[in-house]
Amino acid sequence: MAFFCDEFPIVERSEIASGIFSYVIHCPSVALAAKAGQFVHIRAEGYTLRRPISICEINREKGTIRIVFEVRGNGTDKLSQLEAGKKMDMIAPLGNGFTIKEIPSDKTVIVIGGGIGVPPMLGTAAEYTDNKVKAVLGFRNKDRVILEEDFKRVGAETAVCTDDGSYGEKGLVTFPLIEELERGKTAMIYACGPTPMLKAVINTARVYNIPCEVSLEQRMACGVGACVGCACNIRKGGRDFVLRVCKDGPVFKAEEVVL
Amino acid sequence: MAFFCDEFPIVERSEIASGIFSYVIHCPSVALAAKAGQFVHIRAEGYTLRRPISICEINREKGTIRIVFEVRGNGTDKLSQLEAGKKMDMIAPLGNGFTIKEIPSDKTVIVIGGGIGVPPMLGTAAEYTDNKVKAVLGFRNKDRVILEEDFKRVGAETAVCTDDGSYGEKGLVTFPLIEELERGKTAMIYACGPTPMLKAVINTARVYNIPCEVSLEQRMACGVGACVGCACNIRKGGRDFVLRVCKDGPVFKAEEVVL
Amino acid sequence: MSKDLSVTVAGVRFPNPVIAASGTYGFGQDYTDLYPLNKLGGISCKGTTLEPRNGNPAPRIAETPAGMLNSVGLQNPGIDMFITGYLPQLKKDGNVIIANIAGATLDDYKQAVERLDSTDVDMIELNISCPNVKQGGASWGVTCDGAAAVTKTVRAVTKKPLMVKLTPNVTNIVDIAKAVEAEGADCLSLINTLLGMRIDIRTRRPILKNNVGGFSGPAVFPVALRMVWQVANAVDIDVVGMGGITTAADAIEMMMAGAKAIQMGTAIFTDPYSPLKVIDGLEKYMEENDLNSLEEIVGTVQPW
Amino acid sequence: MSKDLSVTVAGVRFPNPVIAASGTYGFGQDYTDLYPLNKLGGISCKGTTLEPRNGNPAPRIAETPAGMLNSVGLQNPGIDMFITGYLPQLKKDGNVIIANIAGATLDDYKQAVERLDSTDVDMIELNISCPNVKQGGASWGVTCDGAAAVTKTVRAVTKKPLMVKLTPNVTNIVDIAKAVEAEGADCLSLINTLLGMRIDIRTRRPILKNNVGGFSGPAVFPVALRMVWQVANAVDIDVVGMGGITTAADAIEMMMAGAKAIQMGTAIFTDPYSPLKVIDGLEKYMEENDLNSLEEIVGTVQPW
Repeated sequence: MAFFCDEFPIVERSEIASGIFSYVIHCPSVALAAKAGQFVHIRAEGYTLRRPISICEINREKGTIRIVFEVRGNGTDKLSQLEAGKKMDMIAPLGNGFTIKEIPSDKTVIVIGGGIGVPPMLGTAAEYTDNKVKAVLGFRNKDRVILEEDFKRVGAETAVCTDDGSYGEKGLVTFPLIEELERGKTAMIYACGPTPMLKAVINTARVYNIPCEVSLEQRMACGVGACVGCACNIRKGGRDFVLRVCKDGPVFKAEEVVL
Repeated sequence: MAFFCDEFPIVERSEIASGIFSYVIHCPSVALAAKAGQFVHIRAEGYTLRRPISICEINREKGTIRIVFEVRGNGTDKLSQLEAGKKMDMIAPLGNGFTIKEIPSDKTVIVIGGGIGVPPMLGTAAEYTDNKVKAVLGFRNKDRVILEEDFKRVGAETAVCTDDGSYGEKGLVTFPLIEELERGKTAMIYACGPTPMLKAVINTARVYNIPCEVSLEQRMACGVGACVGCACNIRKGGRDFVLRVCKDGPVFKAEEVVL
Repeated sequence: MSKDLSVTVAGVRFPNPVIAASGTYGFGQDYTDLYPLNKLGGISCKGTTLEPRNGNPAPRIAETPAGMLNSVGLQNPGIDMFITGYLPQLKKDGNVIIANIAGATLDDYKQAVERLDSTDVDMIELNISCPNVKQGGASWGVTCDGAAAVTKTVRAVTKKPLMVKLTPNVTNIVDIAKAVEAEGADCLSLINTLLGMRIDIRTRRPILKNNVGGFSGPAVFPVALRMVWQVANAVDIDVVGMGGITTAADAIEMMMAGAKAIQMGTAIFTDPYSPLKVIDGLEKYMEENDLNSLEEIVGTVQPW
Repeated sequence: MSKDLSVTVAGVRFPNPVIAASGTYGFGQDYTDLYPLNKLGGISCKGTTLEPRNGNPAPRIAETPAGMLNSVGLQNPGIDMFITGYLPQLKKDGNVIIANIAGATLDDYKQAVERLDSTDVDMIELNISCPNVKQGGASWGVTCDGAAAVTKTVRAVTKKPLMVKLTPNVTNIVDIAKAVEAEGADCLSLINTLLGMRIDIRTRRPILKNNVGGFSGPAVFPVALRMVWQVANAVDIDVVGMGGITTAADAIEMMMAGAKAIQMGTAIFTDPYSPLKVIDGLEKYMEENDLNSLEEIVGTVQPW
């Protein structure tokens, strides 16, 4: 669970959709320690607060990680201007990550991503081999679709939905999710995305009684648990807790999350 | 007396001494309007206040100006990182500039610069042709000597002094100044440099009764006269005035300056 | 300009809500090489006193992270010179012309405002909070009694729309605002500068010759926004917001917090065109959000 | 480390003058992957109350130019858990351990401090100025009477070195400082956060669920420096300076203004190594200026 804070060289930068950037960063120590679902906390020059960005892929042999983020404001805009060869100042890896399980050979897991919640699901999908993963990815429209080929590359059977039907299925990720759950082969659900999507996934998982983990987002300061800024409400054993998204999460058991 | 505010392309950048940078900027409108002794007010990304930098040379044919500045803090450091091809955000030209006079053919003018006060004297020297200019340049030591060849290029007979004698004459600029004044051929003195040097020059000019103009420095905000931040004390006709270095100056008549 | 950006503050119509803040735009002559004064909704002129003043010794300027300090200290040519030397040109060149008046004594304020009352100045802003002059107003602005006394004195001698500028260097700005409102102020402007300091560690001297100075710039924006929100919710008169506004988004935040118009100052030093960029940004925002008037967003922030 | 960077505050020796500020360093466990706690001169622990508290709802964090807002609101495990669950490890890992105590009532403060008095905590910092909790201290810290009452109450029940943390959100911080000194505080720390706000113009809602929050970071440094200078010149007890300190130069400015030690907070979020960089910078400064003790520069700024 160790983390590092350093400047790591950028190996590759590309804009994979308008305003959405993919970076590959050479950081062997981080890659070795990282788990799917963890995040990195990046310093943007001129800004007080770092930007938490989930890890998209981990390549331990090459000693690299990949992150994918959307430009949402001046800070992420600044980050997106960093070119290959420059360095990225990161605290990483942070948070707990998804629980990867041994599952029976006839079972599968479902990874669900919505919008910019899609990237961390790629690394999660990659943890399972032998076509054990069904991926359901939701986007606003065709222009926002990212990483579909990457999910196929890691062996995930991938369904894409868009809100407006301009690509893949029209509608919410819950439709393909339910379709898949009805087949009765699902051992586990993993999800990351906007709150309404998470709520729908959590409810669906409850109905089908399938273990589910979700990754939460919250405005964050330190990223390491010190400032207690990124609070979330968690209910365990009938008791309410205020926990830290950065250190106690960002991944929580679906049944414990109070959204 | 018009000024402009725009981003102008950098044609050339070089470090002419350790931490001292020379930039040539393509800005025809500014070059056309500019006079020796005026300054430009440059925005440094991430900083609230612009940095006032005196104009070193003006090339109206090429539509360029040259500036030379020393890195003194984070803001000038940021400026010095701007590479050729990038743009410089300037308000320019600002201030009044030196008074260039018609002088008899047997007379000369003396330009005196100290340290980072040397650059504006180059443009001033260049206003006089036919070997009419004697330049006296003072620096801390050999490593800080700048622009000596440039003064010779524009036809100035150039004497260099260093505080420690590591280059040129050892000692203050007032020694060569007095030497030259003793020859009785001086029509005008121009000076820019640290306050102790200016005081010495002003006193010397008074003793020899030679017209003298000096360029002042002060911490500045707007640069155009609006904020009245860069005050200096001026005595005219027995009355005291608080004037603005940026708009009423930076050049003042030596006899009116209260340092 | 397809949209009407005008707002009305204390009965005075501003063609757009962007006003140059007092002390940052002189008397409106210094930026005319870049654009005409009438691009701005209004100008609050350099703080003016009954008699001319030379201000504080230099250095008067220091930089801070995302901000700056100034200790100019009310250098100004005096009210008579303002009226005869500057006001005619201002009226010709600009839109709403606001005189900013400071004083040491109640009588100073009274006399200066009396002289303005018969001019065609559009509005009077009372500076009761200049941090840089011992008796230049700060002592009035930090207590309810002091702020009320100046307002009352001035109210008695003018029918001009009266804007009182509040200092943020107080425990409870709402109380001061209410005291000023009760004495007949037509509107409030806030915040004046915070009080700050910087030290030159090489010389072990304060950078400012006045030791301390008024702190402004983007850095102070969150304090300004909070105070405007508090005050706008507590008074019935109009509020003009200022303090670190740099972008159209900042201006919109400030208006949503309750400001009917905004003043810009330090941002102009960084980018002289910033007021025009804010005006353009506001117009774009109106188009995108299908607004007929910017007043539709004033005070619309919904607290949790 | 050839230089001795130690300073003594209220009789307590700090191996170096850099203290992690309350609320930014938890209970000292969160940064140990990067460097051991004992690199810091001390740590002021997360604000602790008599009973555990859940704090305010999220979002609790917003960014501002060169700064940030927080509205954590004293989420903490309570004094008993602090004493049994955290203090032993803190004492083992760290140098000077400072408990930061907040409360709603005088009795809350009294009971919490009583329980601390018999522990081996090195120092107690009284938070009488948390801006985020209605009765979490701010109401005490903004008046001389309130600040004096808390100090007096706590002083009566402990012999531990007592540091009182002052809020900047007051008209006259010097009066508050003197009132606290008169009731037996051993030293003062300042400034706590200013009170700020940000609005999400898309949703027209405050970014913080608490609407307003504590404003910190480099932006506030000039206000902090000014107040430390004013207070240090007005009291006889030691002063610990904080508010936006990011670099060794900032720390030196703060010490020259009168601070015997400094606290760092927001800078740690931007760069977790910043406290170590400040310590290294201070040592380098001592070498370059041939100082035997950093106390040689404390309060040395010479006003104009």
